[in-house]
Amino acid sequence: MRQINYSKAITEALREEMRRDEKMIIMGEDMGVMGSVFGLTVGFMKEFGENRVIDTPISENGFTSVAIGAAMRGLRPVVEIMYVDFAMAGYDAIANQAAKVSYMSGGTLSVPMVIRTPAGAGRRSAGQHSQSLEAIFTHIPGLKVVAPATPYDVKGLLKSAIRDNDPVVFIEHKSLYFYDAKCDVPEEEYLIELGKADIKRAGNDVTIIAWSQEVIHALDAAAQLAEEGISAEVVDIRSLVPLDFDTIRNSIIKTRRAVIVHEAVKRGGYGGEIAAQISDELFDYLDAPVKRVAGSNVVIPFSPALEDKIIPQTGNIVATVRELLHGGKNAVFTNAV
Amino acid sequence: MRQINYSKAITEALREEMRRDEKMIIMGEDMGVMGSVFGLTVGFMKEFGENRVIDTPISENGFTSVAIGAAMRGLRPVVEIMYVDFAMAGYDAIANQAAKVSYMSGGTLSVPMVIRTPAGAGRRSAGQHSQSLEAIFTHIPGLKVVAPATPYDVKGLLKSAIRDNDPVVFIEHKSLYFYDAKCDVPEEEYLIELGKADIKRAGNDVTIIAWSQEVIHALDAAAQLAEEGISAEVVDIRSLVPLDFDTIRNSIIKTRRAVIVHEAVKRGGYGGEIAAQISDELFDYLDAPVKRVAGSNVVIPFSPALEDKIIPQTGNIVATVRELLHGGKNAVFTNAV
Amino acid sequence: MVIRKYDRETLIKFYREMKRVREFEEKACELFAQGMIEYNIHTCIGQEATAVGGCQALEKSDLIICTHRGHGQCLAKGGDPGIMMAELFGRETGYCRGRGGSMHIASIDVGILGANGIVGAGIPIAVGSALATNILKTTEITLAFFGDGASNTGEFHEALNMASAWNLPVVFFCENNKYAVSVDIERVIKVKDIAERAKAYGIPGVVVDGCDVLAVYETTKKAVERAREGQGPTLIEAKTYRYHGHFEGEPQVYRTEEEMSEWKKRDAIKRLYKEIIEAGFASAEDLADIDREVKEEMEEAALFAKNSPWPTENEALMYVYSNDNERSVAR
Amino acid sequence: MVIRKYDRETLIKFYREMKRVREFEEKACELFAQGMIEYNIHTCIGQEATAVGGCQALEKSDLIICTHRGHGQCLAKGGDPGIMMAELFGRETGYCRGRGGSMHIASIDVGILGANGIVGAGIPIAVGSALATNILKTTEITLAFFGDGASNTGEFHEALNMASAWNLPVVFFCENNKYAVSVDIERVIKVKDIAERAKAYGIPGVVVDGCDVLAVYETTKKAVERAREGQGPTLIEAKTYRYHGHFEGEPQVYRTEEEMSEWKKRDAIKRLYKEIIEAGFASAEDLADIDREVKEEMEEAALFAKNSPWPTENEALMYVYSNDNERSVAR
Ligand SMILES: Cc1ncc(C[n+]2csc(CCOP(=O)(O)OP(=O)(O)O)c2C)c(N)n1
Ligand SMILES: Cc1ncc(C[n+]2csc(CCOP(=O)(O)OP(=O)(O)O)c2C)c(N)n1
Ligand SMILES: [Mg+2]
Ligand SMILES: [Mg+2]
Repeated sequence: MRQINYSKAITEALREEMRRDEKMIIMGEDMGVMGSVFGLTVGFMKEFGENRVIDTPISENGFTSVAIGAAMRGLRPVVEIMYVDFAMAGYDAIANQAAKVSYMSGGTLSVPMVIRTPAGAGRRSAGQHSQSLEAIFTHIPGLKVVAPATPYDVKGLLKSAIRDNDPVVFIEHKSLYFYDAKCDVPEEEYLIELGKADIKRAGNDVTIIAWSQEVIHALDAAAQLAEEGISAEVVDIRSLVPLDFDTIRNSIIKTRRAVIVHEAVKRGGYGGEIAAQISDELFDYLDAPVKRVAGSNVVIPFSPALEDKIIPQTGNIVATVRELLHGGKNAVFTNAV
Repeated sequence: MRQINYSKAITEALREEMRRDEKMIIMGEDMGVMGSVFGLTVGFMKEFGENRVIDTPISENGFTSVAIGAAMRGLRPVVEIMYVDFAMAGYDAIANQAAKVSYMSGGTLSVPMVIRTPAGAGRRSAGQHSQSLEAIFTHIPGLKVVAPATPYDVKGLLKSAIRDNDPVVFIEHKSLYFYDAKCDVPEEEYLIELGKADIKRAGNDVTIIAWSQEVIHALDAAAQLAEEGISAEVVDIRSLVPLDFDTIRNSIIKTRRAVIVHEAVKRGGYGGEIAAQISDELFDYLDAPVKRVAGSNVVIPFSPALEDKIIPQTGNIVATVRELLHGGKNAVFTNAV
Repeated sequence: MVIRKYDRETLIKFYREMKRVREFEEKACELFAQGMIEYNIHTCIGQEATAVGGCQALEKSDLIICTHRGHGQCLAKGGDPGIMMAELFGRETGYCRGRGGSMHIASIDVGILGANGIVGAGIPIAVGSALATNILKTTEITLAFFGDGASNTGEFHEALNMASAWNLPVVFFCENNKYAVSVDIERVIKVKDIAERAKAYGIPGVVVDGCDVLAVYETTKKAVERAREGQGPTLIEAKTYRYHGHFEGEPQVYRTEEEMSEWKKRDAIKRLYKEIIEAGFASAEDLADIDREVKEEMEEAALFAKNSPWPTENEALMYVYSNDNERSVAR
Repeated sequence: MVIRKYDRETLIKFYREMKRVREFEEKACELFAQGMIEYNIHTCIGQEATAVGGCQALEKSDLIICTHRGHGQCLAKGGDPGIMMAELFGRETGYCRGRGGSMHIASIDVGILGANGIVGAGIPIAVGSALATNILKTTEITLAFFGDGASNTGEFHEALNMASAWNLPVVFFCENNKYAVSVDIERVIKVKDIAERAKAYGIPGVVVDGCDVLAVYETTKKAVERAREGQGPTLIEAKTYRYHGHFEGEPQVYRTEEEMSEWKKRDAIKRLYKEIIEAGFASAEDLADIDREVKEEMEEAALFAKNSPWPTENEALMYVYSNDNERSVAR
């Protein structure tokens, strides 16, 4: 089958939906003339016109709110927040406005919009351009939150997100834009339903739950562990809200052990939520504590000497699984730093 | 001993610190002429002058940032965000600026400031004036987060927060402003160290972990449970970051069961973090799953017919503990709605 | 500036509309005092001319964004007082099924894109609606109401800038009632008029006497026409005054009795009353009839609200999401 | 407007300072191309006159807030190029111990309250510093650098409003280099000059030729003096141009070669060079000497950075908190 990479898949999803639905518009900084700072919408302004591909001023809260107003009126805006870090500057629009319109209006209004935003560290972008902030969205009722890891998933999920009638925060990992690995992506149209996890690798000894770029690390870790005779199942949840707990449950009932991996800061990260649900609902099935491998509780450092140390790498996952299986109660668990 | 209520305790803490340290200033909407919309700083402008008690325009991000700049220069600003919901409009200042200055400057700058902000539901204030948003702060490294429940605690902790050299998000529950119950508060100066939990009631059968107003509900629940012969220990963590896990650990090693109670939305709430830590580190001590009693995953409804149903009440805690102790594996756990 | 060449019908309509706003608010205050309405309400008593003058300049298909002080705006746009009152009560029959309450009335049918509890937040939403008008090539104008205090928010700036840069069909209507809660606008801005801020965006900025409903109407009409003709946004500043506290029961330590009575002398309803009488368009009795009718209307609205059912507990988790609500709320 | 009555020493100083900025940036680009500097750098080549003219108008004790394009601003304020370069490398010897990098240089000793990766966010922080000056009754002025793009953020509005309302000793210095990444400022604002926005706050707004260091200096000096005398803030807009892409390697599809070469003809360094020669203040050889000295200084800076130690892994968790760091990071 044809293979494409993550960025290409996003571009295809956007282009196909723009062609399919003339109510869809794209808004954000540098989306038009430049085709986005990551090159995702090159040529879009020419194809769809300045009316539908809009270069906004630097006004995150403002233009996100503009998109809300447009969505209320029947358009289907796809907004880009250039780095998820800047969503903090547009957080009122996302969390107090978009998220709440449906409920506060008693279901009489809806806000069909997507907020696409790259997240993640690893590119020496320092504290204000590297965060993984899914947890500030998953906590807000009214938002759906998606964070795909592969070209296939990102395309199918983005298309579904665009067609969804709720505000969807669609988190892309910016390192994946530059990740060469391609994967099979059909040329024919397909959609992936929001709220369905995907078992990216089957296994029996432990369930590794991950999303976004950490899925790649988790798969690498699973491959390494296989060499040691440990069979790890990798569950890519893909959609954080709604969360497909059934897939998680079934996997853990089989493996009886879980490790959750995310790049975001550990304290208050979404891994805590999943761990809490597992520990609560699957208490009797667990043979070992639910572990989290996550970013350290620090601001992301610029220094190349430090950055990789505080975000979870394949080695951290391998070590944690290994100790979980062999170390017993007194094992020392490695974490990022 | 002399007894005062929650609001009075806050006012006293602010006044004592203003008198003690002339570098302290108070900023926020309606803090001066009006003495705050909740009446907490009545008379302050007269006593301390317009220079130190500043009525700001409606510019949450702006005036919080102004406080940051002032703090870098050696002042000690105490900012009020009138409702924590409005912190979403000032979130960049809090989470991208105040939180990150120390780390990003390699420790050469610091931001000694307090962001006081009332949170919480129960007053028919609807979706944008009722949230409990501690989780959007606890996830951000660089912020300390405190949420006291009693007059004694709020006074001692606020004074410590003001003297701390880091940005502290100080969450008050607005219903407690109107809560008549007074408690012993010495007239002599005292401080409560940040990061120390407090066992508000000792018990043996289950540990109820709570903060802010839910501590009151937890205590009521513990009293009811005592009548049924269930001895609940109530741990008021008071400070969410740093978190006093030692007190939690010791309690659970004794009781072998934990229920975490918070008013904030359950999904992604700070209870998940605590539950995850307990389930991970105290796995071998637990006789039952760690339960969370928390707000439903909805926008806070205005309707008096609905609001109380979606935030945890005493009855929800009682029912959960009861089932945890008696229900066994197949118990049906009640939650808010 | 006001041309004051109105026929009887128009003046009577304006009078009735302003009366309706006042009466709705008076009724709400009464019900609030009785505990029928919980939480706070922010009434616009004293500001009737801005809501009515502004909305009368709009077509039915035009849209507005309201503020926390938005009852008058909703009513003037065509909101049903019974359904509004039911919302204030938190009943299932309210515009938002009781989920929103006083600060969040929305009805796309009436052209109300929602009120907002976050000061300033509605302004860019209105701009988005105006953008949709342009993209959809339809003709509706969007008018954003906001207060003097809201003009200090970043959203005001971002919104006016985009609207002007994109030349959108939107009217920015600032109800300057001199205070944001307790804060006198003069203490927190340096310019004399908020309308001067229009200069930062290269759009017209107009000050109008917000106690003169005809002046408000004419000014808004002009702005609406400009917008409709593709000439872009206008910033209107209507100088007005609220008679009650910021919310019911608010102590009002920040203003004097003299100031209040000065403003009350300029009461928009009294003023129009006088003009109607002087023009011989109606007698005192005629107007008293209207007053009585309006009073009855609001009585009925209150009755409708009182007799309306509460939302049921098992529906508390509905409407959070438009698609797949149950699953999205559950996990 | 420029009086151009400067002595030899001043002109030579300005020349040297601008050269230092350019040479620092050229060196950084070279090191970036070699992979010694990771991530992106935003250079200010072409904008030397704004950094230098602006900072020369300040006292050593005055403070500045920098932008993501802030190397020149830091250097002109007195930053040490070696310590700066070490920061760009991420070394322990950098101003922020390598934790901040290119976009976040801060040094309270040099009077740099920090650069910012969030466009616009520094502007109200500068206002806070100015507030502190007033409250502490000291005399430092704070100058906030920001770009044309930043003037569209809500923070710009909130900051300028508070500064004007409170009459604070702050200078708002907009480096209008025509673009925010790819977005031509003319496409996203309607007014001709950003300086016009000053009218919304009742403060002076001044446009200055950002390619004329003396004009920038004089304009800033006046604003600084006003601020120092308690007359409040000024908004300065300096029209300038960056020669490189938004970040190194950025493709620049949004502008033409012609536009770029037009602007390069107005190069501030060349212009001052010519003036110095024409005034007979120095010979071409004298200036070549300066160029060589500056080049050497930057070579040394690079060498210092290269030879500096990396932060050690076990210190990655330090400095998140000023008090009680270990415990606050752990739980
Ligand atoms: C972002 C935000 N900050 C603060 C508040 C609290 N608040 C509610 S109304 C109000 C005053 C608004 O003043 P103005 O815009 O003049 O409207 P008015 O009440 O006078 O009609 C304030 C500060 C809020 N709701 N939202
Ligand atoms: C809030 C925010 N939005 C977007 C960005 C991405 N970004 C970085 S620099 C820049 C352009 C800034 O333009 P301007 O203020 O004119 O400064 P210049 O780069 O031209 O010096 C943008 C959009 C950001 N850093 N912060
Ligand atoms: Mg007002
Ligand atoms: Mg620029």
